[in-house]
Amino acid sequence: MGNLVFDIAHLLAGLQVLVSFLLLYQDRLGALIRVFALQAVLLALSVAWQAYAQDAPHLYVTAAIALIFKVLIIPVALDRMVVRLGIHRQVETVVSVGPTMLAGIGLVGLSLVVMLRVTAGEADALAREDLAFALSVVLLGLLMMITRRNAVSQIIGFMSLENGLILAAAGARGMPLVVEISVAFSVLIAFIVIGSFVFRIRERFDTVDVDALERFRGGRG
Amino acid sequence: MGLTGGLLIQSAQMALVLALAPLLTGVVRKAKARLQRRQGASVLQPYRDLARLFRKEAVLAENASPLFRAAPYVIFAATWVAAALVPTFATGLVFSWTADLIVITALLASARFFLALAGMDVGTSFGGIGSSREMMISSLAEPAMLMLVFTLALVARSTQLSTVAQVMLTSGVGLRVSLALALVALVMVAVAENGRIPIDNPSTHLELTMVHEAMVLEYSGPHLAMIELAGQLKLVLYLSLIGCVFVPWGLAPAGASVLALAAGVLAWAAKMAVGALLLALFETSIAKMRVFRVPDFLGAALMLGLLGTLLLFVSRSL
Amino acid sequence: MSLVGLLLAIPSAAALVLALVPDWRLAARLNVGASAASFLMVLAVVRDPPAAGPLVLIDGLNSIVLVLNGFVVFTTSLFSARYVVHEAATGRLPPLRLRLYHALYQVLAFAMTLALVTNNLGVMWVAIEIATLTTVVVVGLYRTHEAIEAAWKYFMLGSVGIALALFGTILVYVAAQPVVGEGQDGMIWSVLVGKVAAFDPGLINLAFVFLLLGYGTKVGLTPLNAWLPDAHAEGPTPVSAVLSGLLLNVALYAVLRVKMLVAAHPDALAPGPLLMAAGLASLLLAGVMLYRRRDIKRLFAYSSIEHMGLMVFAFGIGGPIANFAGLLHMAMHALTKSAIYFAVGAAAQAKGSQRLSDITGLTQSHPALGWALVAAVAAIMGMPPAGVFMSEFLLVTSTFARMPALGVALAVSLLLGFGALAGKLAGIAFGTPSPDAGPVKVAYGPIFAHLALVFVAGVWLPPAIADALRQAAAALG
Amino acid sequence: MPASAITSAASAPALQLLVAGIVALVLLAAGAVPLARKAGGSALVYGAAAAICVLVLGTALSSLGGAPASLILPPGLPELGGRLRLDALAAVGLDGDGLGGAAASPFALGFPPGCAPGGAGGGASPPGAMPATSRRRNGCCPSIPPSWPA
Amino acid sequence: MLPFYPAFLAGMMLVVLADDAFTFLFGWEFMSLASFALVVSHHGVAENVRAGLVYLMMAAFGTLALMLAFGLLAAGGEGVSLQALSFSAMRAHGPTPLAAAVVLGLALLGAGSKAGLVPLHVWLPLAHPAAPSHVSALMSGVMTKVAVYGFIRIVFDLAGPPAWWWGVPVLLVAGPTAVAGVLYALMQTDVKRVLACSTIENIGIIFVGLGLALAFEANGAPAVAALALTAALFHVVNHALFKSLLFFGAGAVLVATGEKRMGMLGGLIHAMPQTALAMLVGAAAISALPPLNGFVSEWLTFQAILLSPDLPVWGLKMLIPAVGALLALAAALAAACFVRLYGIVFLGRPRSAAASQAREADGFTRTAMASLAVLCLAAGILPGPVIDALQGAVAPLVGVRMTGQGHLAWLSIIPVAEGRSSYNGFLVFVFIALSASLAALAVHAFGSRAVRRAPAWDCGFPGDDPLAQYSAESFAQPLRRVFGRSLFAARETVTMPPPGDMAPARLSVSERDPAWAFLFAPLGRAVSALSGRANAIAHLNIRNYLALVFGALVLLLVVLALWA
Repeated sequence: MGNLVFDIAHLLAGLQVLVSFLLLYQDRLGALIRVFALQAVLLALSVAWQAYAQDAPHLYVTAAIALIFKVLIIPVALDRMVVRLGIHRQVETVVSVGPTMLAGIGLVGLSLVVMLRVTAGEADALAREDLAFALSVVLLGLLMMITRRNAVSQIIGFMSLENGLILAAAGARGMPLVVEISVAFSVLIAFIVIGSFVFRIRERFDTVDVDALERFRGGRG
Repeated sequence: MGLTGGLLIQSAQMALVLALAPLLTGVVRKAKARLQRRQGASVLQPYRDLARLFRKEAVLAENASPLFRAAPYVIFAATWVAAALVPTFATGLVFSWTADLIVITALLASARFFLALAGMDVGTSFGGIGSSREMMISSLAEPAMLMLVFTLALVARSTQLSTVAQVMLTSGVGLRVSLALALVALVMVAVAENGRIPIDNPSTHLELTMVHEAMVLEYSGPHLAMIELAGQLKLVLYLSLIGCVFVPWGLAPAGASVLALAAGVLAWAAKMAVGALLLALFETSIAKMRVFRVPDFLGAALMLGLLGTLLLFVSRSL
Repeated sequence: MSLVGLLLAIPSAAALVLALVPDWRLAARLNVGASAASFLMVLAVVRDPPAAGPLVLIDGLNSIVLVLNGFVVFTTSLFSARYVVHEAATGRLPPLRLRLYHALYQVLAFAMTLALVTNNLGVMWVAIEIATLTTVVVVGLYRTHEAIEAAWKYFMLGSVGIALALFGTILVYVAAQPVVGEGQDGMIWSVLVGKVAAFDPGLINLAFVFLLLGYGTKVGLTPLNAWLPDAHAEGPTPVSAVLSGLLLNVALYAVLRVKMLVAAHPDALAPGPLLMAAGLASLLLAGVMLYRRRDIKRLFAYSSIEHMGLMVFAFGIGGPIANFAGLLHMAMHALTKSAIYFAVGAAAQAKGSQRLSDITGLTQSHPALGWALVAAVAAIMGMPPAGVFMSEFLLVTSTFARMPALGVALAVSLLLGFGALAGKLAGIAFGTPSPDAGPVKVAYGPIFAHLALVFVAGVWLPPAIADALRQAAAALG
Repeated sequence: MPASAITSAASAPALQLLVAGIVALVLLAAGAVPLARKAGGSALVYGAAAAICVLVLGTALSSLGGAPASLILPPGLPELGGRLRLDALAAVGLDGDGLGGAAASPFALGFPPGCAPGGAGGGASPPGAMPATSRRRNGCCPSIPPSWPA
Repeated sequence: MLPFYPAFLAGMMLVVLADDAFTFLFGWEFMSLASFALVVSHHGVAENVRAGLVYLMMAAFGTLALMLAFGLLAAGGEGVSLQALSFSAMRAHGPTPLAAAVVLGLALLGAGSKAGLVPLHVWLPLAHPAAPSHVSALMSGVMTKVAVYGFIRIVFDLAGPPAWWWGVPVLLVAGPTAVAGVLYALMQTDVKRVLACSTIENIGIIFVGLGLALAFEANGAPAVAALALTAALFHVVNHALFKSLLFFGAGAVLVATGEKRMGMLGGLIHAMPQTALAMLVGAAAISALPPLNGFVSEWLTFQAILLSPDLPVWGLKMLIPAVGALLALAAALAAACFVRLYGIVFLGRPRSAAASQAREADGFTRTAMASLAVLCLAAGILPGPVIDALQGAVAPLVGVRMTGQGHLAWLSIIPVAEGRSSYNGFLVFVFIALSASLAALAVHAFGSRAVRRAPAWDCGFPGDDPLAQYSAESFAQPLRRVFGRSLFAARETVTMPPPGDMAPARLSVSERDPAWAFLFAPLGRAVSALSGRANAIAHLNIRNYLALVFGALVLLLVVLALWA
């Protein structure tokens, strides 16, 4: 029975890393939002599975939050924002997709080397596996943020980074405050979306291109 | 002999130096005239000039300040004290330990300091020319002189002039390269300090070329006499300095008998005469240098002095 | 209800009340009252600290920062009361936003106090998270596009930093879990520091890297401090003072907690060199960047980066004297930098602009304000009567003795910073005065209170404070 | 380390006098701030400074030969305290200070305040033409009649 | 800027009395801060503010150098502890030879930047003239002495026994400082800048004395080291006296005429006789003329130089005579410099309206100047007691005292041995006075006493324009041609008006300070270039900053993966 638990958790975490790569691959905003929703579903499943494996009821709450918030509310809000603000659909990248994917692979390799060599000690295999994949998702999320020009794609990059964190938190057996942390992060993301919506980032600048934000630095120094 | 004897010899030296100074200048002028196939004024002419100047009234410029009137006396006093400290016919004078060779150089420097200031006091451009050039010449001549002092001090292991003369006289220093360099440097500095031909023409009236004369242009009457006498004293000082250091024979040792003193005076007089003739010969055989050639000339003197010192440092024998 | 509970209750209650009070004049006074009450409560807590519980830990280190925090929040609220009058008059802050401002001021105070007091790493993370959010909103309060752009940049960088810090916290828990068992204990700092020797060194190193980068972003270490100049310059000046003076210290306190944790582990990566590298890099970069600044508040923001770099460098070197110098510098910098911002706020309002070219000849146009600013900037530059001179003296002497190359690098960067500030100060204080934008009431009370403390500490450090600093320095290891 | 203990080999009265002198000067500096604006203020300050410097010069000269005395004062580094020591070298230094102050202070009395030095010095050579135009100078120096006799 | 004057004095006194590193540097930096405030007291003139800033930067550099030096001295024992910062602790465990050598270098930098040794002297000609005269006098006369005291305290007292080569760097810096200082003074046309640059020369002379003392003490000739150190300290006292006197004179001239530029002065001896007399004594003293004090300290330094053949080390054997030559050159040039200053300012005819309307200085100024002039003469005539007074300070530093001078006959001084050399200031003064009065008496008795005033002869030229007199630049022209061409790149440019234009031709002299041109200007350019490039970071966008964070994270992870 033990290794089944381990296998499923391992599978779900691996899938999440794969979806992160998918996120890097997308070049249209609509598809990007839907792939993110997919990653959120996988996150909810793995957290629920961890809850079942560690029979820690509070993790179910985290899974529920992830499911409702990140699969339904945020994607819909982003979709409407894209429509309302008339942001053009094309995802502008700084570096073309090929090199980004290679960089992604390098990052995953790095996190595996760092994590597995590090925890060669007595920590149990499950925690080690989860951490390695969580670190990969975090690094890939960060990579996405720095290689995309649209503010929306940056938000999604940040949210996938946050998914990695929740995966890691869930993986740590018996870690307190997981729920509070996921709630804090949800509030944070809500702030981002509402903020960019309310401040009408779109209205102040013709595109939501993060570089456009810079043009108004003007003479200040 | 005791203190009174010492005092007697010291005052005798001061009187002797003062008395013979105009005579020396007269001899030099006479020798130059004869070399230039001229009759030339008599040897005693400088005395008559001084007497004439003493009796004439002093004409002062309207702009002349009290410094202008006091300067001649200070210049004469400083030069006279310096000349009195250089052993002429006897070493080991009673006041010889009050000052050494560096102090004598500095006394001459203070004389020059006040002469330059007096030159600038009246506020004419010629006074400015004289002072400016005098200061340029002195800024090289004085270090050369001090280098000389270093060389002599290293040979005689003392800067006291009477001790240096004593060492030269007694310990048989013998011929040394550094001393030869020092002699040449001393001659060059003496020529520069006294304003003789290659550096400055004492008898010139061409304003643009003169240095010493430009500073004393405004002086007249007794003030001019004082300054002329100071110039002559300086010539005696340098010649007796060369004499007592490089040609020390005939110097009466401290506390010698009257006979030895007389011999000393004779030897000194002979040395002065020879020096005067050599100076006259040197002056007639060379033309005056352009003003901005003087730094190279004096630079050479400084290098010779420094070389002499360094050679001495290298080995005792050189 | 323990004292500490009360200490946390005051700001949170005040925040709620201030959110509801429509009249901003009353709100300003309430704000001052609440800050005064919390300061007195801090003094009470620090006098007889409660035992270290699962949630609360009061020891030598955080009592210093707590007292500093309480005092400067109180004096800043005094300055804010005076500052807000001008802002309301000129209409730059309409009443609604003033209400939000006062409420968020107290929330920020609450978050900082919570971060300092808590024993639980998770709670500390949450507290700093709340502080980040409130700062984002307050920085963007003026609604100018520079303010929004500064807020957005701060938000993005802050969030990434917080995320990294969270990952570090999780790693600490995972490392502690086999030794300490599941549940709450994995996050209690005092428990962890006792048992850290048994943890897996690799995990601890990784946790330290993430926590250093996470909280380092909040401390403003190079290459993570791009947000700091804009955030400090665009927000209202009282907030800039709190940010520069206190929030940076709180983040540094968190980094110190983590450093103590890692230093306790024998064969883990020594934290010293990492801190020294980051500190020196911040020192050098800020020292060089000061020369080209054209905005007065950005100038002093970069000066904050420089001084935070100096403190991190001091703690990186370790040893009783360097730690003592670091802690002393933390106190002196908080007091001096906030006094500078009080004076700069008034000067910017007097001249109607924050550009250095518009603020000249202050000692002639506003003598008292001008000379107060000169005294404050002289103090931050390390001039003798001020305490900063003592801490820099101790640091430079102890550094050069042990690591000559670093000592020289430290001296050169201090000289660079000194030169830049001297040049800019001469421009501000001397020369022909620039036209005034209108009368301004300057809050001299807080400025002179801070400067008096700094100048007294520079000459004679009271033994009680000196002993407290020495014990905390010893604890830092 | 007892902060205010005056422990020393022989804290001679001279050293204590000198410390009193320094403290007096610092208080004078603080007191001078309000005095600066009043008319007689600068004269008072310079006079007091001259008096203190003469006192310092006297004690320094007297302690040139004396045995070194040392003193530990509370202000200064926390553990170390401010240590002062008056040995012969310090006495020579203090002579310089005392003498300079004792000479400069009375001189400053004669020097009217606010006499800003003339235009920039440095390599500017005097103008070729005669400076016939009058140059208005600030308060302290005599104003020059417009047409100066050629 | 009244309150900063007593603070400045207090700071200087605190430095001299300090017995631990913190109090020393506290006083040192406090002294710099107070003098900076005094220098920018007339901050209306932009140039003063710039001078103040340059000064503050050099002061900060000096303080940091000294901080590093004290760090090394305190680290001698078991690592730095607060107790190790007291001087007594530093003396107890002397630093290792290498540390001591570094301490010497740092002390040279720290004290040199405050005293004005050559490469670090650039602030001195800017700051001193900018300050009011009484402050310039204090800065030149006293503050540089505090810097010399600091150097002596650190190198002689705290850094333990010197190595044989310690004298070399000090002499290598001091010799050129003396010559460069006086050459730079010769090219200035502002009275107070001339005095400030001559301070640099005198500091060079003092440090030559200190360098000799180090060389002799290290090579086993403590008696000569005592002589050299006494010469240096004697010159410290002398320079405090005559430099303050000269600055007071410059201040009196500034008050009387409102003019600092020598080209606008002249003929002040008629309007200000007492000031002129005091300045004459000051000028003579600083030019090292026999009866006055300047000559005595120079004479002692030369006596020390003459004893250098006893040194076993070849390098010093060659170096010391060369430094002696530089010292002699500096002394001669100093005489030229002060003849020029005194002649242009006080003698001749007034060159501007201001100079013609000058009035004598007030009572306080004259008493201050007269007292200093009398002290200069007294120190020159009675050097013996002064030397004995200094032995108290010299003995603990070099271990041995100079032979007592007090009991010698007729107040003469004998530095080393009876036969070697001796100097009697009193008798020289008496002789000069005696012979001068004798000559005056002779003239009055035998010569004519008649005196007639007439227009100046001037070879028959009519009364010409006061500006035709020698000016500051023209007086220094020969010396500039000889010495200033290469080092100071001194150039004279004549701008002739176009033909037919009645405008006057203009001669302008330009020179540059080599230290500024080759050391500080490039440094300034480098810093601004560096800040320009670094400034680019301020204008990046959010994505780049995130990339920086990401880069830092990846870098650390790689470090962990490879190495931890």
